Amino acid sequence: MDVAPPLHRSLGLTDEEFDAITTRLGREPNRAELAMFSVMWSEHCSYKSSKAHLRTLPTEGPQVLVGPGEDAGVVDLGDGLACVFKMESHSHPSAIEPYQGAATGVGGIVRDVLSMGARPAALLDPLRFGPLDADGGARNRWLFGGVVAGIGGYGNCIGVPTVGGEVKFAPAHSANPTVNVMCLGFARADELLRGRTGSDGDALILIGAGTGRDGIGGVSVLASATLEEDVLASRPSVQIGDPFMEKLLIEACLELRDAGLLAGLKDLGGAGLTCAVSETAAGAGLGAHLDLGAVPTREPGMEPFEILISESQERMLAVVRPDRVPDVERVCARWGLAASRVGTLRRGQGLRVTSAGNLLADVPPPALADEGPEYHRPASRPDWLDALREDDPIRRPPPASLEEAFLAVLGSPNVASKRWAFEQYDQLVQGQTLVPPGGDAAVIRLEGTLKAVAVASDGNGRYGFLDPYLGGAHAVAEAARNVACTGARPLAITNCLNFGNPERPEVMWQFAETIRGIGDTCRTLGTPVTGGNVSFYNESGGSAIWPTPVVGMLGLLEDYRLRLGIGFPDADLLVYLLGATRAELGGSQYAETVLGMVSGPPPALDLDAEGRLIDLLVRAAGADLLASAHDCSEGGLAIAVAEAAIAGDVGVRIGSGSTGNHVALFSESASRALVTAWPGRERELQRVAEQMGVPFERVGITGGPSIEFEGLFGVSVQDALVVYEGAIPSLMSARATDRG
Amino acid sequence: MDFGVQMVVELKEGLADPQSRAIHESLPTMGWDNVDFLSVGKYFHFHVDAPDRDAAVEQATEMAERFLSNPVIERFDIRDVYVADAVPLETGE
Amino acid sequence: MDFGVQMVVELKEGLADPQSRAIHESLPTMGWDNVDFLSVGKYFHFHVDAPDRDAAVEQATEMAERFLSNPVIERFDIRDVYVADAVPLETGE
Amino acid sequence: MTVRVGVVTFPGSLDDRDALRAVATMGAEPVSIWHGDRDLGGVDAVILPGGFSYGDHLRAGAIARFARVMDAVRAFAHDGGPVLGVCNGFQVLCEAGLLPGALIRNRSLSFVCRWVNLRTENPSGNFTNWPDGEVIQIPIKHGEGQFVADESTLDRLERGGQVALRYCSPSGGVDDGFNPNGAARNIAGIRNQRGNVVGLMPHPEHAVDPDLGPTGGQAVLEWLIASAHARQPEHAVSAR
Ligand SMILES: Nc1ncnc2c1ncn2[C@@H]1O[C@H](COP(=O)(O)OP(=O)(O)O)[C@@H](O)[C@H]1O
Ligand SMILES: [Mg+2]
Repeated sequence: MDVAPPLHRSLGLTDEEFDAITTRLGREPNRAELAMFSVMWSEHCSYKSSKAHLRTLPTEGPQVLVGPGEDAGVVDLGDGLACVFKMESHSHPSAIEPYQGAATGVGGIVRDVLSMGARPAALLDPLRFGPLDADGGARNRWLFGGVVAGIGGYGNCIGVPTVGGEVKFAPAHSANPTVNVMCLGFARADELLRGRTGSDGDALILIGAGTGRDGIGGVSVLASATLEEDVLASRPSVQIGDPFMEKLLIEACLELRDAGLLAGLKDLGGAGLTCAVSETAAGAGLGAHLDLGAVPTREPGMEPFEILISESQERMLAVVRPDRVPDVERVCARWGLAASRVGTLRRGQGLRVTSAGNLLADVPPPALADEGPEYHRPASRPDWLDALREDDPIRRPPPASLEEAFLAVLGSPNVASKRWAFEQYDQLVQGQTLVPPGGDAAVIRLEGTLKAVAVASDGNGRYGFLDPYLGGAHAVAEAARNVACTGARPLAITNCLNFGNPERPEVMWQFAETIRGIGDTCRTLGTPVTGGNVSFYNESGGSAIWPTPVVGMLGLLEDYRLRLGIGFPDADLLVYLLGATRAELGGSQYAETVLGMVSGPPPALDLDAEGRLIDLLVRAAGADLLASAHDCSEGGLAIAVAEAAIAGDVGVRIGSGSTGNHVALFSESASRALVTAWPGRERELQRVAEQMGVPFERVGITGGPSIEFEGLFGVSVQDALVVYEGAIPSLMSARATDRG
Repeated sequence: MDFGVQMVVELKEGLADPQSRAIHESLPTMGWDNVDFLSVGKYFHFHVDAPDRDAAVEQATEMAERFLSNPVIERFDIRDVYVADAVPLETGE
Repeated sequence: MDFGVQMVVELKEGLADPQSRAIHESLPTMGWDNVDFLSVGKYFHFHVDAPDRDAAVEQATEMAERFLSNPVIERFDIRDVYVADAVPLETGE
Repeated sequence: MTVRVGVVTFPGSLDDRDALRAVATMGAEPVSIWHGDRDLGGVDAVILPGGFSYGDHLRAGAIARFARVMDAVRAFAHDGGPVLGVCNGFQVLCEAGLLPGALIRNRSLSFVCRWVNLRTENPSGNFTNWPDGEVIQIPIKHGEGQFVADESTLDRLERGGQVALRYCSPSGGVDDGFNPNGAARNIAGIRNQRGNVVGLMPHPEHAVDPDLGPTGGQAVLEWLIASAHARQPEHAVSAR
């Protein structure tokens, strides 16, 4: 026996998986083959614990051009235009080297979008950290500061604007921050590329950076082992990003696309060449020959298995008709990029890897790419949940001072302005950002048309913790609502599911429930899932992060001139609250900030009501009835009112009618939006709302220097601004400078 | 007593080093085609008030490990520790 | 012959140096309140193929003046020039 | 005759396409120029755009200034041709010695992207088509935008009316509270003595389209285009 069982185990393969490989090959795998299987059958690449659940998600709709399975999903924007988008996690490397971890996360997601043949057009960065001020705050500040700098450092340098994201803080994320990045890009539908294409004889050309030892074992070690004290042992798994090289790759690949030189394009991410080549061959229904001697290496003396699974950044694999190879080389040379013919697609054989003429591996591509294991892991509802949900903050007495409670919630890091982060990002490059970060959703114009897309990311950790089904459902609903508040029609989602160790039944239950919530909501709202990413093992010492589904929603505006902002644009506009407010404080920001509780049942979600609200927003915006719209979510009506006043620098007077107490102010009932109507269009708005069955209430009128809740309290817009804008900068000013 | 410390922090061997590569690769266009290796790092120079030389080295090492470098990707090297009281700050040029 | 060169580039005295200041100022929060001076610069290490030591120094100086430093804001200091053929690349640690 | 404005693309240039688009918006003909070109293709004005040329490794602009096209840019500038360097382009002009001073890391040590108020300066009125004392809005986005020079150079810039833009309050007051990067004397942009070479940290190409925000960049591009226009043969003759 040339491979002893301990080797496969130390590579993260179980005995059963090893046996399955042996059966599939009809012999035991050799060393190189074992390395290939270990990365391709890792959780990260094979989705072995999650795919049974992911399969239940709705993925189809007339707007979906490419669903899950390719490098990124693609949605039809009409008029022959398409949007490619995808979200991914880079939490594990970011926990030990925040700058480079986040930076290389951006690099990876951008290449996913590029590999579909689209020009990357915008980035979003949903982030979760531990609290900035509590014990351990110094490390959390170091992580937050480093991650933001890394996202900016990479995104700013490749000329892709960062237009949105989230930053939320919770103790459950102290040991394990969550760093997700989302990219979207545009292409004409007829110029889209597929990774999984190619014909017999096509050349495989490796473009970009040299292959080094970095990221060896990164996939199987980093993504399937829990972060423990011994983080230093995982050193080589953090990589150094080279955004300059990435920019050249973007331009070169788009030039190759425009010149019609590509039969296919694939990014090299997790599992490196092994993944790119096996997926390309399997997708084309062919075999392939891969010559490791032709791969430019960064260091001398690399072993074959290292070249096979290296995750060196900034590389792409192009599938090219043999007669086009010289043209491809010429374009790459012009951009100063290496282009090496490393292999060929071949009919009727496996993936045959050679080096200096020796056959090192011979594996059927589908065995690597498609036939990974699938687990139905046990799931069970955690027993601690009931007690937690029983303890409903609604039963607590009102706060001593509503004004103080209001200012505390407004200045809580979850609610407060994230300007500290997004000012470190280039939001404007490419010249299409109609609505930059700070609104409900970013709006990006499609150059040369009246169309624009709106995009938002959402996910409420407390809700997911207290009720994972609702956590998933609310993530979709809130993202859709955010998009609709710009006037855009929600089209489809991508997502990133961040969880603890799936081998623990309670984590698996959280995961399954979350997926159920996402699926139900996507079905009702007609927004299919086009792709995403699962990040497990976000836990240390047996304590996991909160179940953290993050949803990236894409919407379409047919005429960007009718887009809405969140700010009150003027005085003397009537303010309406659309949707019904219930007595729901469970899991609210108010309960966390003012009462110090994360408990109770999260707000209910009536999916049909949500759908009606979204339809109303889109219709009212399209008919130019609305002057502004802002969704009501974290912090409730009080915070929505404050944010709209601050954003517009216009005060507001909210009548005492239905906002007379803390519940009305801070309830986080779903499916609500705060809107203003253009003068003279109020009746029409009311008529449409009635007709569409959306409850509404006139709650106030804009104008004056302050935010007045009649009969309760008033705060000047300026004072509110100082609290809202000042919170995070003041916490971060205590930050020790990032290392060096 | 004041001890001067000079320290160099560089990326670990084996990691991609885009900065050094970009600078190295641009040299030939400026007429320097005879440079066969180039690496850029950070240089720290500081003065520590410590009871003795050993204490100064110990603190410098701790500062490097905990703050001035990230051992996940970088290595450091203390190049010099000297009695600073007598030496002017500009050791350069 | 291959000559190794080690060079330090720092901001000129008198120029505000935000990076050095920020690092210096955050040291007390980490418990090091006995550092009374700190400056960060860039460290270059490269190998030049030159006929002799003088030629190596001359080229290194030219590289520093024209490219590796910006004389408007920076000063450089060649710390070491050595015969590199015999010395391994890892001078660190 | 329409003015042809060349925009140089270095490896790592990012706002080159935005500059080309802005030139077209302003009614001139945009012409793309490659860093490896030996000549400027007969353009009437040149923009060195924003971005991270060569990754901004070593120092922003340090490698780009050695690009082949820079010989032609230098000759064009010496000949009086209008040259506008934006952000990274400004950094390249300083590194190339076409403008004095240097741009170092922001005082905050962080990249900053925001709209700022800028006061235009042309105290002597010597620099045709550049307004004096107007407050305009243009966004900045840079990590190394802190303009520095020694005191005598700064004094010389002031005396020669070579400060083109300063960060200011909404009403035009120059004080440190409105200085986003620590720049000496709130300087956001300067010109050479002759006034034909201008370097700015703010991005005028991102402030010409009313859909995207204020249009303070139009004044800058109008200066560039008008300067180019005045040099075209028929005008040059009549100007003499
Ligand atoms: N890390 C970030 N990067 C970019 N933009 C961010 C980031 N965090 C928050 N934002 C922006 O700040 C605004 C408010 O964020 P958030 O409170 O999460 O919005 P909402 O509650 O409407 O989902 C949004 O426009 C969002 O895109
Ligand atoms: Mg919102």
